[in-house]
Amino acid sequence: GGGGGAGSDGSVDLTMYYPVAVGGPLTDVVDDLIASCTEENEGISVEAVYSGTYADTMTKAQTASRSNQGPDLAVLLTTDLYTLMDGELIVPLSTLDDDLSWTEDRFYPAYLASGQAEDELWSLPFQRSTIVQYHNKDVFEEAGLDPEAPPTTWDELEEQAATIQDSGAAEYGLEIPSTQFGNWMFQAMAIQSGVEDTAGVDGIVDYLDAPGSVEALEWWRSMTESGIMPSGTTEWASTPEDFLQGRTGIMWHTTGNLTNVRSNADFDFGVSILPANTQPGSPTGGGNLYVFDRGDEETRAAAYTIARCLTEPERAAEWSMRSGYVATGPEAWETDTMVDYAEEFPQAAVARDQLEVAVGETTSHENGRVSQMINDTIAAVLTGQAEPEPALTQLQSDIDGVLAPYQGR
Amino acid sequence: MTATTPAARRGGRRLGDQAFAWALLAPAFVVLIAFTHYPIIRSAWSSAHGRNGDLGTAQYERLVQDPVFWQVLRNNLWFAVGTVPTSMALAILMAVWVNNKLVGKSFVRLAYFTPTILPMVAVASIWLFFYSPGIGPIDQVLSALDIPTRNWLGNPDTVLPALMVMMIWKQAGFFMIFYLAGLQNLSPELEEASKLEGASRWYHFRRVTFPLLMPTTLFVFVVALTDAFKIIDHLFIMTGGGPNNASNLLLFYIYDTAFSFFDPNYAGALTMALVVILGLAAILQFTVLERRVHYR
Amino acid sequence: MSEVQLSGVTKSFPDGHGGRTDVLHGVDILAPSGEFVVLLGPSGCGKSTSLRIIAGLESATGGDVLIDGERVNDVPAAKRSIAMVFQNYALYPHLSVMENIVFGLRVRRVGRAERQERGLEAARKVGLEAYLDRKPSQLSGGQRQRAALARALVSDAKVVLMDEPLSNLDAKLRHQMRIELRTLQRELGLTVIYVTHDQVEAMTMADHVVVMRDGFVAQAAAPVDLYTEPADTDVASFIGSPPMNLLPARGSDAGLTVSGHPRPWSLDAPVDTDVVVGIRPESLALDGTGPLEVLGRVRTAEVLGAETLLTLEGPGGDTFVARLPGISRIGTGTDVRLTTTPDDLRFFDPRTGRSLTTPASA
Amino acid sequence: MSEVQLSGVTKSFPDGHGGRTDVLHGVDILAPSGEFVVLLGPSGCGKSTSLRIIAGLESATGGDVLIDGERVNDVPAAKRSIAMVFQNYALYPHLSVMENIVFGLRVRRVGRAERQERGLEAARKVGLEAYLDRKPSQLSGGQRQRAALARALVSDAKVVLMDEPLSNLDAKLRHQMRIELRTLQRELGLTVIYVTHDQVEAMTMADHVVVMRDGFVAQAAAPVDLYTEPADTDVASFIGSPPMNLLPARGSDAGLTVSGHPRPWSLDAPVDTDVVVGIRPESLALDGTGPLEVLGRVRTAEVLGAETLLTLEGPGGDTFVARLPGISRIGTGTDVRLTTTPDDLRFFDPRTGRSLTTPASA
Amino acid sequence: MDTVPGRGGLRIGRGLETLGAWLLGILWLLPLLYALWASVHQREAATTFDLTAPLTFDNFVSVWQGAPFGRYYVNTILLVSGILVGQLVLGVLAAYAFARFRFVGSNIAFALVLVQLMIAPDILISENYTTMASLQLVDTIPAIGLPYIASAFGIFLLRQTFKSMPIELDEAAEIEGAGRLGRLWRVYVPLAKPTLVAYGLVSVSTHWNNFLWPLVITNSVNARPLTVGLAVYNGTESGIDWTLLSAATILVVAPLLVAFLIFQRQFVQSFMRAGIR
Ligand SMILES: Nc1ncnc2c1ncn2[C@@H]1O[C@H](COP(=O)(O)OP(=O)(O)OP(=O)(O)O)[C@@H](O)[C@H]1O
Ligand SMILES: Nc1ncnc2c1ncn2[C@@H]1O[C@H](COP(=O)(O)OP(=O)(O)OP(=O)(O)O)[C@@H](O)[C@H]1O
Ligand SMILES: O=P(O)(O)OC[C@@H](O)CO
Ligand SMILES: [Mg+2]
Ligand SMILES: [Mg+2]
Repeated sequence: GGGGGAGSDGSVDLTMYYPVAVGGPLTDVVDDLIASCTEENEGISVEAVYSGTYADTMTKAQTASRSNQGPDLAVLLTTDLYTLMDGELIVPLSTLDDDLSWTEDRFYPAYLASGQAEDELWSLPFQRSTIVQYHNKDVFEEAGLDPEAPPTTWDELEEQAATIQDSGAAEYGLEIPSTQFGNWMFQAMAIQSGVEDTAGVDGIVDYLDAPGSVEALEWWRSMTESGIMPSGTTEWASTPEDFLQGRTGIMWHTTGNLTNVRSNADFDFGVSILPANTQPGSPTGGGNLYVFDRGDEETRAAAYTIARCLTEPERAAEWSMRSGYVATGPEAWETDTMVDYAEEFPQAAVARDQLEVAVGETTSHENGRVSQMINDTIAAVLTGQAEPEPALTQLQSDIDGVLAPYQGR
Repeated sequence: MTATTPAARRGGRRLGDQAFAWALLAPAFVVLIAFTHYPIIRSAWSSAHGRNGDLGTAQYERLVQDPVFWQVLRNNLWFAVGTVPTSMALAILMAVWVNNKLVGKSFVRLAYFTPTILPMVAVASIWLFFYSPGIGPIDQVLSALDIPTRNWLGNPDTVLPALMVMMIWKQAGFFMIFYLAGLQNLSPELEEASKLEGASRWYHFRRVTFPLLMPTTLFVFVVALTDAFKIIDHLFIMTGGGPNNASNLLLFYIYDTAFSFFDPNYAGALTMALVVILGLAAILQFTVLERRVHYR
Repeated sequence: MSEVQLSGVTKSFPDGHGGRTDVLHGVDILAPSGEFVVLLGPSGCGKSTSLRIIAGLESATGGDVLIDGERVNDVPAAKRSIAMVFQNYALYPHLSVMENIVFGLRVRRVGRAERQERGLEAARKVGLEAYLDRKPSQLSGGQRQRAALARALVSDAKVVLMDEPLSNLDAKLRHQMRIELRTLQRELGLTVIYVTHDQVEAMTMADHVVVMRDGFVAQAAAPVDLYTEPADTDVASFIGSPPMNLLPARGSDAGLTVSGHPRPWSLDAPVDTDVVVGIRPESLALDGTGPLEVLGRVRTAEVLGAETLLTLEGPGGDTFVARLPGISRIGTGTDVRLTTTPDDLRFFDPRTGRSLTTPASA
Repeated sequence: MSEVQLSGVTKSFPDGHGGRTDVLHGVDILAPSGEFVVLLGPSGCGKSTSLRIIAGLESATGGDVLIDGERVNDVPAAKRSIAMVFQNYALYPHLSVMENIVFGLRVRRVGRAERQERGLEAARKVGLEAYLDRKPSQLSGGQRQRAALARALVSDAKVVLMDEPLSNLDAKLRHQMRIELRTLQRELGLTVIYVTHDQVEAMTMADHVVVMRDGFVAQAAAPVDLYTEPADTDVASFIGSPPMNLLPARGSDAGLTVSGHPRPWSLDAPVDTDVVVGIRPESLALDGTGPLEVLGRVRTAEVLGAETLLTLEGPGGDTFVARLPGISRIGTGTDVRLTTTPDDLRFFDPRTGRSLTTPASA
Repeated sequence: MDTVPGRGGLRIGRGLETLGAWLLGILWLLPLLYALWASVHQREAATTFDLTAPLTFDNFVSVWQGAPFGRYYVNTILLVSGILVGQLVLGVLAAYAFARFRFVGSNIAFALVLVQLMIAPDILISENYTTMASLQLVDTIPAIGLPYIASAFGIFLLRQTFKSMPIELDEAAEIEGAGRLGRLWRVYVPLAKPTLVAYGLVSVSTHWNNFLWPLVITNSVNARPLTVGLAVYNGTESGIDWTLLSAATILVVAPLLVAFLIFQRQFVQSFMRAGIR
């Protein structure tokens, strides 16, 4: 295992780790994509290793790398960029390719941006998402709402959610998950409230105590208190099921869930961009392909080749359709199959359209700890243990403490 | 008390027994050292290093000031208090039940044991569903009975008890197996003698069965206590330690620190804290309990 | 009142191969209230099983168990208020001797002071007062047996079952215990059913002796009657130590010819009929005053102290035993002439083994 | 050759309170090769402990254990090649009777066929051939004991230790087993050390009897000598069933005045000296031909069949027992006159209890 | 079959107990029952408990096709049997030392064993990965099993069991000439059968279901166990499909359920003390 290295015959064996973040057997799809790439690139073979969730994959990659058995290539969260850099696990792509201009054509700038740091590009967008708003058209109809006019502002959202609930069409008007990726949801609300620089600057997060952030959290809490959302925290993993069961009329979730919802909803559903407070917006999300700092130059080159191959428009389109993730660039959307798909299933294009107003996902040093801290604060507020303003102020200062060693690096 | 070993019996004079005992232990110790002791020493070593690689007590100073550490410690103590006695009591009850003549004994035995068989990764998801507000069976039953439902795992007040229930479910049948095996060591004549004395089954249990099961109880107690600090698989799926650390446990925190926060030094310090806590508990258990255990 | 009765009790155990082994084939035992009944019989004949059925530890496969005339087959052991000394003691290994003894008193919530007192008294009766704090594993075999005995003595039960309670005690202690038990039984009016292999115990303690064999009752009688009038050759050869000699004989006009003896005994015997003659070893005397002559060659002479046992071979090749008082130093190979009297003879049917003199019993 | 010897062996057990209990206080036992030695003594006197020390299951606290003259204190039990019948059987509950019996043969890798054959033979000797497939839990008490016995018989060991191996067997079977064991022992030249409470066993089987008391050896002698010449009053009152009567007496010019008897015995007794007179119960005769007179009032009469035991109260208030042949129907309260002869009397020092006639032994 | 007296006499009490035992049993079985239910229903019916909902086996089909379960079964069986054999051998030997011999350092040695009871190997994956890497064992079945084959749990359990065994049986065997290992093999091990079976079932269940370490230390289908296949259906980031998860769970645990049913009778053996009084 752990391949990596040029064989005597000039062939290169690579190991690639990937998570499956959406339910079901996506491993086959990955295997197919890999197979077609190795076919195209003779002399390279790839062992594609399914490695659990994003978190499992990160653990595995770290652990294995420490023993020099790590992957040559891995799909990992974009938010782990600084963590991987700080651990000196990855290489900037400029060391492998003098001319990276092709990436600007192939990928949407919002996605590309989350691979960039310290004036370098470190990863290629692969399974990318934004948060979108799903709504149950049957429920809308039952509640006397226009199923084709989902909310576009916070006020509308609250109003419609309340209508849904009062009419009894669904138990809850809205669900926004607050565990696991609650920080991601929170970032969306902050963006919508006009907070700047939520993506973090040079791996430093400092937007949390901004007035817009406080407003966002207050708004979120008010919805759990008014009962249009479940009280307390809402589980990331069971939110889609609630939506599919018709328990909630609207949910915010990753577009990565689109295929799941599509194949399991027994009602008509719509997908729309997230509503605006002062402005619309969503963070991007999902994982990129990273080339690891191991093996010889040839190996890294081969890893880069495969990474590049996997992001080619045809494959990106294929992956998008099979998984529900957003195809990562305009070229992919222009492929025939994708065009057909978007026509037949227009919901798929929403996330892409939202990219216009999308911001990179918060990416910080010590990403694991920082996002955990944010999640804890959200949970504390939503469960009534703390007030938004002091909690966020405290949070920001705690995070400042954690990130102090990285300041001004 | 009466646990004189043959070696003790002969005054331990046989030098051969010493070497022999160590030879028996050797294979196990090779593995233990390689995969437990040595790694622990390594993590102790790394706990003695600060962020920048300096040797020192920085990590332990951090630990003392870390409110999350104290919270997970508190959680864990409550978790142990809430799960250990209950699952042990249930285990004995189950063992006594399925050891008796009981209609459908094998079926009931299987039922009690299923939690042990079911993989934690799957079972946690099923319990997640059981607890999920509204659609979960627990809430369905409660609302059918007009009892207010709640967001079991989303509420800091209920999340830990909810996980304790699941833990008890998971552990009781597991311990039952060992009690069942322990019951086989008891002579049925003792129960007969008690019957003739007119002792109720409860009395016999209290005065005879339970004291004679003490070796098993000591074992189960030690295991249950360490498990209360050790089993965290369900947290990954059910709560992630949330909301706001309300269900976070020490080992999960260690895991997070090591593998989500990639902070091995601090994880090492936390690990040492765990070793010390459980070590103290074990010493206490052995000094207090082992003396009272009647082995033969 | 506490009369115990087994009536037509049968018992079978699963034999482990799906079948069943019959162990009792219809056992009738009557232990009248306040009497001392001894169960006697070869190893494996069903004595312990019978006791266990009376105690309620084992269920009868068939038949009735009656206590004071009431059928108690379905009454649990705990409700029968019967005390028992188990053949293998069944002491609680984790309890001290004292705690073992007073276990039942604690069950019945007898106060601590009374418990101590009664426990101590019972321990004193069996000579264990110096061992009260010991655990069973720290006792000798006989001490364990005595602890088990004390546990039964201390109880209030009116029916006490004892399964070889003295088998591991020395003769002296056993003698004391016999007297102790008998006295206690009389004083308290206990009904005791007592299994023993010691015939001295059986003879000296019993009001009634029940002899079992292969899962049924061979004879039930008062001890002396049992000794003097065994119901059949099996009982005859089981009772007495050494037991009755059984010699083949044939009646003729001349009298009874016993085991190839040259001179027939002049007795009124039915002509041309085979008969088995029973002679107790102590009925054979070396001094020669009895009218009937028995000849033999000494095979072994065992000096027991108070008496000597001669094993002899008769003219017909049959072996028989004579029990002579005192220490007799007759050498092996010596031919001796013994005599006996007609009154000491018992006659049995050689086919059925049944006694020709006593009315069939049990 | 397989001589076993304990020499000055002491043993103490931890008493559970941090102290130690002394159980053996310097025991000397010699079992010459090929001889049958019986250990006799009251319950708890240290017989089993001595056996266990010989076997190597218990270590001697002090003293030497010698086998064929070699000190084996530090040789593990498994290497001593000794067979043992445990007082509590110690059968393997998970093995069948057959497997239990041949356990040692398997350990010593004896082939299957031979194992079967020898196992079967041993089982036959103890009458268990019908129970070979049973587990111990399915056996009666006596059957378990026989299984334990068979396990020892089947071994090749030249030294066999038996701890009350026949205590749970009926008289008849016990008699057979006695003969069987003795024959086997002679045939194979085994050294047997045998613990028993049955004096008949002791007297009939032993080449030597070792009487123990309270952790030391009180007397070691051939059986008859032990019976006729007990070394002290303790042994005298332990041997014999019932044991020797011990009556206080005082010499004067007129002779010996025994226990308040009006008429002193005309014996050559030292004047003004107290002495204890020992009279075996069977030395008292009711027919009145002996020269010395013993008077008593009957307290109890126990009819044993072959004999009757009278418990009497003498004029001085002392109780003594007379053993009369046959069934004697003397009523309680009757005054009787018994006689004995000077040869049957034994004399002991009232202070030390030592015999005044035999040289002090062991 | 005879009923032992008293079992009939206390009919009501017994009846209540039986009822209690069954109720508890059903309660305990609920998660499995739910998994059975969900595995044979469509996704909508899985959470509503409509008894008329149509049954389907599609879940099993799609699960089976979703991962190379055949290979995973083979791997898992190799893994758990290897671990079990290792644990039993090492555990029995070590427990014998602790239970029956007094030796210098026994208390310290025992404490060192107990340390493993406290520190889950999961916490040490990083270090253990390094060790496996240096042993060139990454991505092999032995690598999954090795850290577990010296089980403090097993050693402790067997120590307790051996310690409670009647010493007389050990002595009898010693007299018969059985050496120290001979006695272990012929007396202790057979008498510990109920415990060994119990331990076996627990060990097999545990390692059959272990997830994290196997996931980390293996990369290829050739070495991975069933739970890794199962985990694909547990993708918590997009919500759980309980029907597929349940079907996968049933596939994974079915052999364990069968094994339990086969072996559960072994807990009850003839009475340990029958041969002693
Ligand atoms: N483990 C022990 N701890 C303390 N005392 C013991 C222990 N084992 C035996 N003893 C004591 O040692 C004495 C001798 O015991 P032993 O078993 O040798 O007696 P014994 O002569 O065989 O008696 P019995 O005829 O009753 O079997 C007894 O008083 C007994 O209580
Ligand atoms: N559980 C059992 N299964 C099968 N047979 C049994 C069982 N218990 C006893 N037996 C058999 O029943 C018969 C009677 O046993 P029991 O214990 O009543 O004999 P006993 O008369 O007490 O003999 P002993 O004098 O040897 O103790 C024996 O042959 C025995 O083998
Ligand atoms: O579930 P995904 O793949 O859309 O990813 C979400 C993450 O980016 C949240 O941090
Ligand atoms: Mg019996
Ligand atoms: Mg003894």
